[in-house]
Order: sequence, then C-alpha cells, then structure tokens
Amino acid sequence: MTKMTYREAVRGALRQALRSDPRVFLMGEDVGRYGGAFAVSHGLLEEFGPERVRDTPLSENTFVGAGIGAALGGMRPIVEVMTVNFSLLALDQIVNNAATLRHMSGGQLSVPLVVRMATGGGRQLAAQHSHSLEGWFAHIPGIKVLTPATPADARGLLLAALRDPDPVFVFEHATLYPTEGEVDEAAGPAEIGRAEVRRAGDAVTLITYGGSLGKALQAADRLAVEGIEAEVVDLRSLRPLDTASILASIARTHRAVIVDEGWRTGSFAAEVSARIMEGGFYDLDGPVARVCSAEVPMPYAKHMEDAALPQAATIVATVQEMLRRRG
Amino acid sequence: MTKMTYREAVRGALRQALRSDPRVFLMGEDVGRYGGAFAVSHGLLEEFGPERVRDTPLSENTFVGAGIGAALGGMRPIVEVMTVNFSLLALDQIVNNAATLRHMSGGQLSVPLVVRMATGGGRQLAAQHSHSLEGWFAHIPGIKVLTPATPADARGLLLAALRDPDPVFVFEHATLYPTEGEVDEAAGPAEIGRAEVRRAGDAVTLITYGGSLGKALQAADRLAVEGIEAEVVDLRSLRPLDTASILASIARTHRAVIVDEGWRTGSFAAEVSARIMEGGFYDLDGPVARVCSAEVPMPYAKHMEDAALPQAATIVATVQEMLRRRG
Amino acid sequence: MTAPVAREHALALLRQMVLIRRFEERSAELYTRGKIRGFLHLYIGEEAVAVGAMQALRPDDAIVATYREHGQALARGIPAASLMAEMYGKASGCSRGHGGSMHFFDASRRFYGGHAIVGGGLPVAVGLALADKLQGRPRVTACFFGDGAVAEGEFHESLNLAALWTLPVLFLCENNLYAMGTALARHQSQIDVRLKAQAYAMAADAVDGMDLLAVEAATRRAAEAVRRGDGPFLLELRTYRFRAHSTADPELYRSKEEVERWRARDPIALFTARLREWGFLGDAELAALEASVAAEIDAAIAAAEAGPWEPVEDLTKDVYTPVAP
Amino acid sequence: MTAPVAREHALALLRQMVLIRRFEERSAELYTRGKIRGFLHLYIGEEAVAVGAMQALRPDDAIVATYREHGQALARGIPAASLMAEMYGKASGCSRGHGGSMHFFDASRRFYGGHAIVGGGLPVAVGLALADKLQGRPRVTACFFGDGAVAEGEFHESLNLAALWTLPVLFLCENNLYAMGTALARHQSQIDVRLKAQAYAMAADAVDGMDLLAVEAATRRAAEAVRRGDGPFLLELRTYRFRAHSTADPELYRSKEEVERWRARDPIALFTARLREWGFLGDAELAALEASVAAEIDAAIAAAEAGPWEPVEDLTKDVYTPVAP
Ligand SMILES: Cc1ncc(C[n+]2csc(CCOP(=O)(O)OP(=O)(O)O)c2C)c(N)n1
Ligand SMILES: Cc1ncc(C[n+]2csc(CCOP(=O)(O)OP(=O)(O)O)c2C)c(N)n1
Ligand SMILES: [Mg+2]
Ligand SMILES: [Mg+2]
Repeated sequence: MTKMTYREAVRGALRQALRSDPRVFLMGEDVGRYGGAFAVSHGLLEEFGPERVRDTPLSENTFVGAGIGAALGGMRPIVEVMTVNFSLLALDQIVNNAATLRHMSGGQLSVPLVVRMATGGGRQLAAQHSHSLEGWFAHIPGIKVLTPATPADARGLLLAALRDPDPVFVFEHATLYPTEGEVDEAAGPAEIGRAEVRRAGDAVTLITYGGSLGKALQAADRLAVEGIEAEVVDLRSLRPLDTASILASIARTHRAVIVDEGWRTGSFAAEVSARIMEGGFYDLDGPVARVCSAEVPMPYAKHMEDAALPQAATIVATVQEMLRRRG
Repeated sequence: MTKMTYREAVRGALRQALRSDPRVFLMGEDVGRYGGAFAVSHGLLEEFGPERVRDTPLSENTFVGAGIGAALGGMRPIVEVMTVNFSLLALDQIVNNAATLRHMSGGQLSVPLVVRMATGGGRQLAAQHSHSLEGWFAHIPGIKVLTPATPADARGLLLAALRDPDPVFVFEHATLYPTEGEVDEAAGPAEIGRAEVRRAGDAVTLITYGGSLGKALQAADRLAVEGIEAEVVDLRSLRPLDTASILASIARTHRAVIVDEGWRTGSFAAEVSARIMEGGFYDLDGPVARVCSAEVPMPYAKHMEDAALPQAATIVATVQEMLRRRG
Repeated sequence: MTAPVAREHALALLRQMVLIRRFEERSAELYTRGKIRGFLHLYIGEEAVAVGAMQALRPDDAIVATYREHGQALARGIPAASLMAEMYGKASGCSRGHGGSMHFFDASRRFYGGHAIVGGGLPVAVGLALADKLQGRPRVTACFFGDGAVAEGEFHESLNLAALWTLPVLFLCENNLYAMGTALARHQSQIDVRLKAQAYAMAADAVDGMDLLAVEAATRRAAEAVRRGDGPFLLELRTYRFRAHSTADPELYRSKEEVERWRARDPIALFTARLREWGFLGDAELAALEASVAAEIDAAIAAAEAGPWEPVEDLTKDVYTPVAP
Repeated sequence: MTAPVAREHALALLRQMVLIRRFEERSAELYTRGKIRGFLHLYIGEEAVAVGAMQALRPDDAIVATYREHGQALARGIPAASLMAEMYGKASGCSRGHGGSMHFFDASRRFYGGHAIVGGGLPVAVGLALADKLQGRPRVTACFFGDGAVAEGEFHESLNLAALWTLPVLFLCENNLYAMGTALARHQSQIDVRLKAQAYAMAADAVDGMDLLAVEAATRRAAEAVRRGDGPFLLELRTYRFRAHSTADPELYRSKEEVERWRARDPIALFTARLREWGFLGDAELAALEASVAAEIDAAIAAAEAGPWEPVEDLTKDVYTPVAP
C-alpha cells in the first residue's frame, strides 16, 4: 500500500496503461505540454511522446468522436474532456455514436473508449464551470458511468474502464485531485457495477458517490457523536447501478438519505430513490430523502456557493429531522 | 371550439404570435421553403416573409445561441430545433447560456426565448432519431419545459411560452402531429406549471405527459372494463412540476404508475417517483411503479421498437400486478 | 472515339449504377406497400458519385456514410439481400434489423454506417484514420457527407483536426445543392465548397458528380495523395437528387424545370450513351444487364421476405459487448 | 515627428491601458490574499487590443467577451469599483457577485459577458446583431474571442450564419498564440486566422495587437464597414499574454525567452514612448496618471471591501424573471 493523491493515482493508472498496452493513447485539450488542466497527465508527454499523448484543439465533439473512430479502428483511446462543462459540446457523439454503434450495427462493432472528465462545483467557478451532470450520462444505455471517490478507486476503476470493451465515462470530482489515500499499486482493476459500504451503521443509510462521499462520511462522524450510526454506501458506478447493495443496506437501516451534487429535480438521486421505492418500499420506516444542489446556476460568491451545494451540515440536519419524525 | 390537428394547433398559435407581436420571428432548419419537417410551419413563409420565417443552416448550437442573443436584443424568437435528437448539438448554448444568463448577470438580463422541438420514438426511425430527452431538460434550472399532449395544449402552452420572460422549451411528440382534438381559438394562454386530470378514477393514478398520454388513457379504458378506475394525470409541464396535483391524486388513489418514454434509469419518471416518496409516502398503499422505455438504443424493426417503448398493454399489466399484490 | 477505360471495367461500373437505381426504385415501391418503414432517403441521380468514388478504395480502406447510403453500400459490395433484409427489419439484415435504411453496417467490409445525424460521421472517420496512422497502416478512410453537413461545427472541427494531424481521410462532399429544402446559397455564405479547404490548408478539388469516369479519376487522384501520406483531401462531388428528400417531402422548394434540367444529365443515361459510342454495349447486352440486376433484386426481396425476425427476448442483447467471465 | 492623434485622446487611451494593467496587478495580489477566488485570467500584455478596439464602438453597440474580459470591461467604462466588487463576490458587483472574474455583465452599457465556455459567446453575438438588423438599428455587435475558439464548431457556424444573413457582427480574434498551453500551430492546421474568413466570403484583416493606434485604426475601418451594412468582419489582433493562462498555470509550454521577446513589445511601454516622442507626456504627467489610476483602484478596493454580501435567502431569486401577477 502506498499513500498518494487521487491525482497521482489517476496518473499512475494512465502510465500503467500506456506502458502495458501499445494500443492505448491519451488525447485531449492540454494533456501534453501543459501537463493537464489538473496536472493529472504531467510528465506523460515526456515519457510517451507526442504520438501517444496528444494535445487537441478545442473541438470537444470532434475529438470525442475521433476517440470513437480510433476505438473502432483497434486502438484503446483515453480521451480527456477537461471538465464535464465542456462535454455538453460532445453529447452528440456520446449519445448518438458512442452509445449506439454496437447495438445499431447489430452487435458487429464495439467501441472500447475511455473518456475521463473532471466534474462538480465547490471551487467558486460559477455557473458555466460547476456542473455535475454525471446523472445525465447515467441515463444513456450503451455506455458505463464510473465515479471514483478515492485514490484507490481512481486507479482501480480507470484500469477497469480500460479493460472494458464498451465506452466508459469516468467522472473525477475536481475537488478530489489533491486528496490522499492508500493505494495498492499491485492490485488489478476494480469491479464495475459494485457499490461499497464505506462505513457501517444501523440507523440510516447515506447513499452517495464521487465528490459527495467525503461530506457523507463527515456527516456520519458528526451523527455518531449523537449516537446515530449511519451506514455510508458509495455507489462508485452509476451505470450499471448496484441496486442490490443499496437495497441490502436499507434492509438493515430502514432509512435512507441520498446525497448527490446534481440539481435536485432530475438528479441521479431521484433514480436511486425510485429504485428504493420499487425494491425496498416494504423495508422503509419512512420516506427516503435527497440532499442535492439547489436549483440555481452555481453562484460565484463563496457563501452562496456553499448554500447551493450539499454540505455535511445539511446531511446531518436531514437525518436528524428524519429520525425526529420516527415513532 | 374547433376540431383540428395538433399540427394545425401549433401552426395557429405560431400564426397568432407572428401576427400580434412584431418582435416574434421563427427560425430553424427548413421552417420556410420546405414548410417544416413536420409541416407545422407550412404557409408561414408565404404569409410573413423570409425576415420573420428564417431557414437556417444546419448549425444547431449556433442558431439556438442566436435565438438567445436575439432575445437579449429585444426580439421574441421562436427557434425550431427539428427534433430533440439534434438538440444534443445545442446543449451547450441551452445549459450554459439560455439557462444561466439571467442569474449570472445578477438579474440584469432576461432571455425570452421559445424553443420548440419534436421528440420521441414510435416511427421506426432507430437509434439516432427516437430520443425522448425532455427529462434532461427538466433538470436545468433557469429554463422551463412544456410537453403538450393535446391540440388545445399545443396551442395554449405555446402561447404561454411566448408570454414568458424566460427560456421555454416545448416538446411536441412527433406522433401527435396528426392527432385531432377540440381547440378554443379564442382562449388565452394556458397556465405553465399546472397538471391536468384527464380522467378521474380511484384505484390508481397514471401519471404521464406528452406522447404517452394516449397510451395511459387507452390503458385506463381497458382497466375500466375490469372495473378498475384509473385516474390519469397529464403533467403538461415538467419544469416547473405540479407536485401538488400529483400528490392530491395519490391521496385519493393511494397507488401510482408513472409512464414516461425516457429510458428507465434516470428517466423523468424517477423524479416523479422521488417526489411521491418525499411528499406522498404515507398515502401510498404500495410502491409506485414506472413504465418507461427499455434500456436500449431504439431498434428499427417494428416488433422490437414496440417492445422497447411503453405500451398500453404494459401499463395495464403493471396496474394489474400492482393490485394483485394488494391486501 | 477511343474509350478511356477497359470494357469489362466500364460494364461493371454501369451494372453497379443500375443495381443501385433499380434497388431504390423497388425500395420505394416496398415502402409504399409498408414492407419498408421509417425514413427512406433515395440516392437516385447521384449513383455516379458512390460508384465512381468507390473505385479508388481498397478492401481494407474504411467507409463512413450518411443516412442516404444505399449507393455506397451496394458499391462497396454489401449484398443487396443483406441490405434489403435490413430495410425489412429482419435479423438477417446487415445490422440485424436494428438500423433500417439509415444505418447499414458491415464490419467485414469496413463499412462503418449509415449515420443519421448530419455531420456525425466526420469525427468518426477522423478517428478511424488516426487509428490507421498510429498503427502504420497505409489505409484511407473515405467519409461521405452532404452539402448540408458543411454548415455543422463538426465539419470545421474534423477538417482542422485531420489536417493538423495529417490523417488519411478522404472527405467526400456530395453536393446535391440542397439540404432537405434549403438550397446551398441559403445555407452557405460561400457556396464554393472546395474553397473551405483553404481554411485548413487542405488540398481540395471539385468534380462533376454526374460524370462517372470523372468522379472515378478525381477520386483516384485524391485517394492516392491521401494514401501517400500527404494528409486529408476534400473532394466536392457536384450532383443532384432526382427524388424528394425523403418520402414525406412535398418538394415545395424547387421547380419541376430545375429537376428536369438535371434529369437530362442522368449519370446512368450519360454513361450508357458513352458505352454505346465506344461500342461496349448494345440493346441486347443492356437488356441482359437489366435482367441480371432485376434477378438479383428479386432474390434479395425474396430473401428479405423469408428472413427471420429477431426474437423479442434479444431486445437488449447488443447494448453491451458480452465479456467472457 | 507629428502625432497622428490629439493629445487628449492619446492620454485618455494611455490611462485606460494603465488602469487595466494596474487593476490586474492588484487583482493578482488580492487573489494571493484570498480576497478574489475562482479563476483569474489576466489580460496583461493585451491591453492595446481592448482599448484600441473599444474606440470604434458607440454606446449603443453591444459587446460580448470571454472569461479574460477585465480589459474590455474597463475600456467599456464599467467602473472599476463595480468590477472589483464582483471579484470579491459582493452584491454590489456588476453581476451581484454571481459571476466573479469570468462573468462581468452590465446591461446599461450593453456588455453581455464574460463567457467561460470557449466559443460560447459567438452565437449570442450573432443573435444580438440579428435583433439589431430586424429592428433596423444601425448598431454593431463586437465579439471578442481567443485563437483557441477558432477551432470550435461554433466559430465556423457563427461566421457562416453572420455572413449568410449579412449581420452587423465584428468578430475580434485576440490571437495571443496560445490556447492555454497549446500553441496556435498545434491547434490550427492553417495558422493565418484571417484566411479563415474566405471560407465564409467574409471580409477580414489582421493587425499588430501591441500597437494601440494600429488597433484603433483597423477596428474603426472594420466597424465602419459593419455599421454600413457590408456584413460581418473578422479582425485578427496579434498579441501576447505576458502572464500565465490562469493562476494555476506553471507555463511549461513556452520559454522565458519567448516571453521576454514579447515583453519587449509591451503595448503600454510602446505607446508611452510614442507619447513622449510627440511631447505629449513628461515624467510628472506620467506620475500623475499613475497616481490617479492608483487612487481609482484603491477606491475600488475599498468599496469592494465595504460592499454587502448577498443574503443567502436570495439564493434562487434570480433564476427566473419575476412576473407581475
Ligand atoms: C444534426 C442534424 N440536424 C438536422 C437533421 C435533419 N436532416 C436530415 S437530412 C437533412 C439535410 C441534410 O442535407 P445534406 O447534408 O445536403 O444531405 P442530402 O440529404 O442532400 O444528401 C436534415 C436537415 C439531421 N439529421 N441531423
Ligand atoms: C469549450 C471549452 N473548452 C475548454 C475550456 C477550457 N479552457 C479555458 S480557456 C482555454 C484556452 C482558450 O484559449 P484562447 O481562446 O486562445 O483564449 P486565451 O485564453 O488565450 O485568451 C481552455 C482550453 C473552456 N473554457 N471551454
Ligand atoms: Mg444535400
Ligand atoms: Mg489564446
């Protein structure tokens, strides 16, 4: 086990992939000379050269589409879309090509493409640079959507994505890059589609993923002080979604709060709530709650951004309110 | 009251708007010479001329963005994006500009833009031409999302959209254009954000919108034969969503099935289910169910497309199953 | 007048054009009878483009086409039976009935669709070419698209990227003067499509798309440059669609006279006349050719009729690639 | 040497450039002290572009800018205090603290942002110009964007649409040779940006963006053509960013020497030298100018410090426009 940052873990997985598979290459805006907007790919250009670490023009739809084509042509492209905010420009290629080509061709083609992007708010970047749209991606059949929350998962899920024969989208919450954790550099790929219980508890289940995991764990710590033991489930993969693990936890705790940085209406949290409705209704002691972002384009000012985003304090208050209603 | 098709109702509202407000103009691919891909704007070029009925190049992101700019400049543009499938190319302008400009400018600007598009499957147009993504749009604060299901609403909601000071997206299910209904041509705009009970019943609430309303009503008719009276709620507006009407119906029926043509995971139906969880849990006699599209890019072959889409028969079966479990 | 081509080759080309024409005429009938559904975009009038251009491509080159791709698919050698079955929605179709007329695929012939989003095929073609370049394979990726696609951002982004990275893409713009009902001059501020290439420092050419041999020659020159490693090439093929855009189009946007003027330059009639001049073709041979084409299409329809439907249980089978455990 | 401009005007221009420079230097300090947060993109080195170009615009013309818009905002006359408060996140800021450095807005001055999506401002500019044309107002919409934006599809689509519809848009490409860390030649196959206009049959010009008067003159010519109704115009302004792309940028992609070469052409130093040559400016006057600028910025900072925070209860107040019942 080695202690490293999330950023280093992603970089390590990229390096490992580039070293072990000549079909792998990395492309995206500023992944080369600049070293990556989040310094993730720092040093890779020097190690692997400009053929395999390719700076692209600002042409999101086209370089994602080129990743699709290169995958069809036998390569294993890793496309970095700097942030999810810019992926809006690439949704046509993602929804209409990456997700459909296998099925539309009657199963003749596969698109072994990995697309990585930073997601989320919390850095005072305001309305055009703070989106959290991974829930949208999870709506699309034909692709997979991963949301690593720890350095170990950043590595393990990226390696899994690279081994997957279909398009996999990896969302890295931008606030996670400097966070640290233990990583087993000898470990193989993680399993796609399996949630993880990050903290055991019996009073309530906090279901979350990505950048919100830390907040949920903080909330659980604070609740523990009051004697409320929350179980924290990290989804890790939004598509496929590990419904069984969610329901198993609820069968233990009978209560759930879903924490998701997406805007509340149409959030991925709604999907989780609906699945609990469908599969866990009779296990519930009360309604499932959601802690999501307020329905507002992200404000710049810190106090307003804090108010717009899910916070540990909101999670704590939601759980307390939920338990107060008990009985 | 006049009997007319949904297509005629939209056209009538467009004509009325063009006649009564010199700031209104229509632009989009083939709205002029061609007469509209769905013949909605047929005759309007002749009546209003090429300055006010503008054929655009195939440049979805840009002509939607130009609509935003024209709205800022004092016009009341109606932009037709031929179908929701192509709106994927315009999501950057929609999410990052249309939805944000008012808030991001500190309330200085408004964007009185109307965007219309056809949506949905059922015409054997396969994977790239059958999307039903209005649920995605409903996720975005700053815009409004309307889904008229009848000729009267096609007219009334479009007039309401035109009177609204903010960006409004109107989704017209492509299979609805030839359907007929009674329209009061003297009526004013409909109210945005109010759902409508299309059929009263006490056994179960069917919640739906747009192209699925007809299927829900068919299902209700078939259920009535068995003595099951279903209430059918037509949402009409996905954002804002009339949660109160949904919950009021459930307080009467204690059971609900949501019918939505979006892919099941991350569907708008999930949001409705989550709202019922949050506001109607204690009224429920059993879990709310969803009838959505199968998680597959839309297949071309008729029998496969039928299998992928929600159908009256599936709704009936879902209700029967739900009631069987009762007691 | 001496013929610039060998008789065998010329007759083969003619047969391909006739095959496409008759295939589509029959398809239109079958559409009316409800055997084919969804959208049906006919290529009639543009046959010389697909047939001529395809001559420059080798079996391991790649092709990316649009929703108007019957011509390319047949010229590429995908059996008519496989295409017809696809349009019937049968599991024996080239895309298992998942795609219909707009989405023909044949991986064995490196035929990568059939794209129904205008401009959506271009980035994919750039990526296919990138894969070839990275793997050192001297292949060409030919990307067909219409004049309407030129307005899309993907056109601009794809041409820039292909030129910037010197990728072996042959961009083939089928300029039939209309994007649905919008005439070129009403969607392009600069109507000389070829000139667009200058913005990317890309080589370009334009050719009369009704003249089969001119298309073949121009495409060969362009493809050779691309294969040689000179980078991408934009070839504009000037042609015309004789039929409506799709079955729903009332053709309000162009005059009968204009259509007639272009019909007078029917690529099949023009080429047939030349073959006759060169003494390559007489009435009997033409009749035999038509008969053989008709037989091929009859067989294709019969096979499509007899083909199996995909079982409904397989609805989601092809969404993800099965992984060996 | 006789001066080509009046002294008053020249001094006013110099003051604007100095104001921008000092405003940004102080902003950088305030960023280090945590008073300003988020992204901060400095314009230092490019001041002649905004100041020169803005001279050609009238009060009722519209401006659309990028996330690197401090220069444009100041040159447009938005008070420094309003901008500084915005970067502090105060409710007294020009966007009520909703936008920060990247999203300055001032409807009264027709300043339509501050766009953080590269290329995202261009379609909006096209629409603003369309509104003017439809309403018969002889206005210009000036749209600033970087060389990086040229690669985006929106550039292509917007130029085509503006040219096709003869709209009064002045496209101002601030070519500072880099898009973040990607040099022009590594993102454009054709590095002469001006040539791109040919693809749209659009008029174009290029100018030394370090030469204030050259920028002013070129922009006046271009804006006049646009205002006259000749259609849109693409003006390339060749400049350089002296500082890092943003506060996070380690500048691995360019050499110190290259930066130094460009710094030798500092637009403020160049213009100051000319003013001295023309006898417009002495040491005392320069000191006075610097002092007045410093005082203005001090006052702006003091006002920002003292400005109110938006109440949290107003979180969703500006999402939709209030409608009178
Ligand atoms: C992105 C997108 N926008 C709109 C459409 C609808 N549409 C289908 S074909 C077409 C015209 C395309 O014209 P062109 O590229 O010239 O091809 P042609 O049909 O003439 O072969 C349009 C607008 C589409 N399929 N994709
Ligand atoms: C669509 C989009 N892609 C990527 C980014 C990230 N990004 C911000 S600035 C920038 C470089 C833009 O360069 P240029 O247009 O030349 O402007 P400059 O910063 O040089 O003024 C990039 C890639 C973005 N903001 N928007
Ligand atoms: Mg065309
Ligand atoms: Mg730049």
